[in-house]
Amino acid sequence: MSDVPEHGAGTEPVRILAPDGSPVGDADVGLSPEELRALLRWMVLARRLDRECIALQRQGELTVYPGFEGQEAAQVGSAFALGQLDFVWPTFRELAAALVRGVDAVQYLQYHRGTWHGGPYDPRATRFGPICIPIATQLPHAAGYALGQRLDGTNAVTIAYFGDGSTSEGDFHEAANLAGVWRLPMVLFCQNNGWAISLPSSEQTAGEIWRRAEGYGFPGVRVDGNDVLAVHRATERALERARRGDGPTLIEAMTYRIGAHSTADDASRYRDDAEVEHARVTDPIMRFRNWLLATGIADDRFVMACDEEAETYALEVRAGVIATPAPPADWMFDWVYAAPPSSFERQRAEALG
Amino acid sequence: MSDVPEHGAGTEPVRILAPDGSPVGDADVGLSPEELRALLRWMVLARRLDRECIALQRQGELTVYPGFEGQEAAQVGSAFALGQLDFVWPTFRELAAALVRGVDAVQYLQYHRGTWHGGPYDPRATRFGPICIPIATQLPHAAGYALGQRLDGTNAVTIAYFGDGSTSEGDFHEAANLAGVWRLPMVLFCQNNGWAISLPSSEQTAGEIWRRAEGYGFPGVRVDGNDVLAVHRATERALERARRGDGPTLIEAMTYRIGAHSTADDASRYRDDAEVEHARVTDPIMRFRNWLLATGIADDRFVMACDEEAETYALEVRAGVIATPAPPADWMFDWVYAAPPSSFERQRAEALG
Amino acid sequence: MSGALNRALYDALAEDPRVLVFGEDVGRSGGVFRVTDGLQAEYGEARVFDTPISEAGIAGAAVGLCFAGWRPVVEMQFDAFSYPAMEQVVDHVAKMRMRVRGRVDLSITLRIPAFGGIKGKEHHGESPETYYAHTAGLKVVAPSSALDAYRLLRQAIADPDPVIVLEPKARYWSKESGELANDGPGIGDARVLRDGETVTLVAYGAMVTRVLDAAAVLAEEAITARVVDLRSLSPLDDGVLERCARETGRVVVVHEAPRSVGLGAEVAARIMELAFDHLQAPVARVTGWDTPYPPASLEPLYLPSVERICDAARKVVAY
Amino acid sequence: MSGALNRALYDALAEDPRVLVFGEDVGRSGGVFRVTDGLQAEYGEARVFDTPISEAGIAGAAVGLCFAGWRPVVEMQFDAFSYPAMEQVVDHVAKMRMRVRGRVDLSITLRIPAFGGIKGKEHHGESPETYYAHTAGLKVVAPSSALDAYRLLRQAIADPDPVIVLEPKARYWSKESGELANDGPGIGDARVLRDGETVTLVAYGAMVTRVLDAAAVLAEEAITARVVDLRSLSPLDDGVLERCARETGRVVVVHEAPRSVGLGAEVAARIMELAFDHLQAPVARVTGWDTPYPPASLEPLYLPSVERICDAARKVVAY
Ligand SMILES: Cc1ncc(C[n+]2csc(CCOP(=O)(O)OP(=O)(O)O)c2C)c(N)n1
Ligand SMILES: Cc1ncc(C[n+]2csc(CCOP(=O)(O)OP(=O)(O)O)c2C)c(N)n1
Ligand SMILES: [Mg+2]
Ligand SMILES: [Mg+2]
Repeated sequence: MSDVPEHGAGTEPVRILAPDGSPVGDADVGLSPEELRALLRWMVLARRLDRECIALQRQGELTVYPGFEGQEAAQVGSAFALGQLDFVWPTFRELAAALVRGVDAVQYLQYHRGTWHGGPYDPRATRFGPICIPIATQLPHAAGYALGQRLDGTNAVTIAYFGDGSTSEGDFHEAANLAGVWRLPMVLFCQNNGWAISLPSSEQTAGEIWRRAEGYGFPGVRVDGNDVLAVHRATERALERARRGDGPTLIEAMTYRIGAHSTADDASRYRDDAEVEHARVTDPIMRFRNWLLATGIADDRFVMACDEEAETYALEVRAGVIATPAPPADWMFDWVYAAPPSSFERQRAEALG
Repeated sequence: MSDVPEHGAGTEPVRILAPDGSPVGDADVGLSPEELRALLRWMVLARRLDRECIALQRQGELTVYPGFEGQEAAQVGSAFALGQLDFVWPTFRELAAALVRGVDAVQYLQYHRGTWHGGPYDPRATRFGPICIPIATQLPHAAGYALGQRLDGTNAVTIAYFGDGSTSEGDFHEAANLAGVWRLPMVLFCQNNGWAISLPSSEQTAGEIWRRAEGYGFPGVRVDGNDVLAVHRATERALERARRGDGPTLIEAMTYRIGAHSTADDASRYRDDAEVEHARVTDPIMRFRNWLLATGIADDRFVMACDEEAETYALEVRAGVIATPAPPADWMFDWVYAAPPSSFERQRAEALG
Repeated sequence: MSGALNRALYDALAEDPRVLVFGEDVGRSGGVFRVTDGLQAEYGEARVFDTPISEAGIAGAAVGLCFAGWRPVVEMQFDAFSYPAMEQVVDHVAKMRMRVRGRVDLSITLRIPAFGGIKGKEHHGESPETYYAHTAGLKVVAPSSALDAYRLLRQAIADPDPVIVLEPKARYWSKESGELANDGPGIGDARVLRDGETVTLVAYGAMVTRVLDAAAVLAEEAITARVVDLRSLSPLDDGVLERCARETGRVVVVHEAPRSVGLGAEVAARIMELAFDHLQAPVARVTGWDTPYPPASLEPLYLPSVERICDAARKVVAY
Repeated sequence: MSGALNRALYDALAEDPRVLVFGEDVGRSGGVFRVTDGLQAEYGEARVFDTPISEAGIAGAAVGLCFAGWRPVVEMQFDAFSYPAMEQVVDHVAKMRMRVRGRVDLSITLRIPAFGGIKGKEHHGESPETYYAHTAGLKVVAPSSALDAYRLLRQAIADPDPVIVLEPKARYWSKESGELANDGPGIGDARVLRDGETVTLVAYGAMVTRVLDAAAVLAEEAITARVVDLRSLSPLDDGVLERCARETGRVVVVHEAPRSVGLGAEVAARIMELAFDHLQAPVARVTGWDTPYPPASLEPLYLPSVERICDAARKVVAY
């Protein structure tokens, strides 16, 4: 394991930009000015959409919605590093990553509207897997997919997202071990947002998540998940490593869940507001915007244009969501079997009259 | 983690006696001459019994039997270190550890005779849990038991045995994580015998098993599992650490499965005889006997007495096993429920006529 | 019902110092359905505690705790999230007592918010009772009212055998009054909630309310429906099933789970065994379809409706 | 039967380059029941490979492989060792196709050596069919003969939907001759193996032989028993069940699994629905008891015996 990505001493995550946006590491991550601006644009769009979704939920247009405010850099920085053919296996909180992958937000939000299950968009066309609720179960899917890609001789990489809480599940472990022993072209991307519903990560595990990798025989790295440049570079290195045939990397992106677990959750029951206020200081968007402005890569006009675009976009998505009709009743039966048994067809007739 | 047990560089396991029995480390592990001789005696007894069991199986007196030849030091060295109140959660291959704990071999072998399931002896009285077949599932039991012991304010420690193959199961991971985050008084004792049925450990995982511990926030150590002194010392340190309230330790004892996976398995299908021959060189009994004789702690007479005792013992157990009757038919119903429902009792009547 | 369950846990913790309550988010936050609200504050972190997200691990830990003489009450956060623990439940929780020949009681209570009807997301509306009721060594109950929730949970905790408590999510916020008490019908006992002579409607969990509604509709058509709340899914109450089948000669069984190999099949098969000569019509099953639980907007089509229940009853009566 | 299954895998691997075979000890060693013997040597380590001991992981990997366009054929080493994969099977294998609205076929074959009768140790004699047959989205088959094992496995692999193949361990070493062919009855089709007019005996897996033996005994008493081999446990063959129930008016269903909420309950309930007016007696169930699978020496008492089957048939006939 000669090419273990660098990482800070002890628990210090790798960082390129300090919370105030001043560079503390090599900020040249190989992105063009356009691409750097695109990172900001995606983060702004994603945050605005996230807030719109919470509003939509409050207005009864969505069912329970899990916000991701605070995690924009982790999702956008990593998803932006992916190649066209790379494939994402998300949890239920990766809407920002989905947008970067080109998943249509209105289609995605059918899931939160309760009009379809976790795969309303086309996962194969978008190369973004179905929304996955049972914790950590997407990780074995990712391992299998990565194996399948390698068997086909592609050099596409598979990335699986998961939370800090997910690392306690057996499926995380089994998938990580398969990834290691089969040297799969795979990135295990953990968003450690400090919480799993009401459990702080300190009570989730006594270890550091990035350190788990060594036990599976591949490198791990802890990165500042609110530093979009650091996240992007770590992901890109992991992708390169995988493409070279050197196997998986575990990335632990240290971020923070600013909001409650979901719109159904009241975080004040279990955590201090002070902690949240403190976390706002490390806000990923502010940090990156400051740097872009300071370096001159973006100007105020660009920043404003982003905000405006985000506004329009959010309203468009809102309209689309509200217009999403209930699915036809037949769909409950249409997609269960590719080759439906005749008894199943009789039941369909009974149900649909 | 200041008191991480020492371990060799890279993959070199901690060792006290070289394969020829010459000391390469501090051989004073705090055992009296009687105790040191007892270690040899248990190993000799266990091996002789193991061979008797294989014979009994060939003669149709036992069903499938999983031998443990080659693993005597790992089991005896660790079990011998336990205190009276410590509790063992075994797999299906820890007959040697069971003997050391005082489990009656004839009772234990009811399991392999097919006259009862994995708990024919009294697990609470012997402080030796039921034989466990579903791989790694005993580890969460051990974690729960350790928690219960701590809640009761005892300073008893819980030890769980498992194989290299077991470390790929989700249950291993979930239990290890619980042990770490709850700082449980627990020892996770892995016998890495090189194989899981036909899968060599190199294809089971790309990592080193002892290194997994760090990811759970507790120390791991790799020890020469054929060196009974090294095993004993590592176990004792782990027990002390647990008793101090400092939490779990993962011990990886490097040993070798000399025989096939079980009497139903033909190892020649998947492994070279040469490998087995090579492994015999590191035989745990020969090694320790050489050292005992060289240091004068034991003499030839003692060695002979052990062999003779083992012979008598094996024949006694054989007689006991053969005399074990089939259980009464009622037992199929007697132990299912403590408070059996009336419909269940009606079924019993139907079954027993 | 959430309050009654909370009260049951509160009282069980008070009465028996060996009772422990644990699971995901049950401690500080008080559970996603508030069932464990305030328990940690009252009984401390040693007896009421949060666990990592490790369903198999915590079900397995419960087994170990039984060996150490504790009485674990474990929450699985949602129906579908009990499946990761299936190996522990089927291979150990259910079989351990037999394995060790009764030397250890597996006094585990596994609470699972179950069934649908709350327009939940995928994996939040499952009816897992078949898996558990088929597994020998377990007992399975499903209350339909606050009073029953209280006493069944108390009885489950007191029971020396492992009991799966399927709590109908759709009833958590039901407003019900009345004293909570620990006596009355036990595990294994069904209850007749409404008398009637023409047909027996059998249900459990949230479907009980729906069946009562159906009985009210049928009453207007001069069909007097007897309503049986099973309460206990394993063991089933053969006595009540036999008596009602004999007396009414017509039975409709209702559940949310898919029909095939659902609990309704067992009820139908037993009734045939116990009361064949008295049956005037085949036992009818009104159930969820043999499909995965659908998205929220199709939920009404999936769940047995009052209309579907009434139709089935009418058909059975007209048979 | 082991040879026929081996042949089926061999032929499927030859015919479709997207077929993969994997599981614990299926590669180099050829499987604990020799079902995968020689496949790795023939098709290479890329297509036939050993996995770590990770049932959930490999069931989940199969799901991912389907997204990449492969057809995984996965072995679970024994019945009880399929339970660790239950979450993946119930939450994903069964539901994924619906979730993604048919854009991906879950063309997974899950082979499980199942049922008892080999004097195995604990956890080696389980009958898990209820768990799978109740799970919407899966198909479940259980062959009883070498020929059927060959064709059902071939059909399972070719099927675009996930199919659980429960292979009766007790029949692995059966000596049977005859051509193996891929045509004939498919998934969903039951077969009448012996004609008879007095009573229908329904079974599957290893119990089919036993039921045929029972039919031979009954024949000497002038009871002509028709024998139905279900073959497909989900979907069930309603047509054959209905016809046989109507024609013989008396039915005994036999399985090894515990009785409560066993497949026999579903068969009984359906027959009541499909042929109520023709039934001369309640459908009888001869099954394993509602206990964990017992130790080897009590196995004969647990498994339905020819005697128990005959007794049930006689009672049904005399009803
Ligand atoms: C198997 C399973 N158990 C429990 C849950 C309930 N649950 C939903 S989200 C969640 C917390 C997840 O925490 P983490 O992995 O850190 O992700 P985050 O919510 O922080 O994004 C839990 C316990 C579930 N979805 N699946
Ligand atoms: C959950 C589960 N899966 C598969 C098996 C079948 N099996 C029995 S022993 C074994 C290998 C175990 O290997 P290891 O943990 O290294 O222990 P060893 O046999 O070497 O002592 C397997 C796969 C099982 N018993 N349980
Ligand atoms: Mg989290
Ligand atoms: Mg091993």
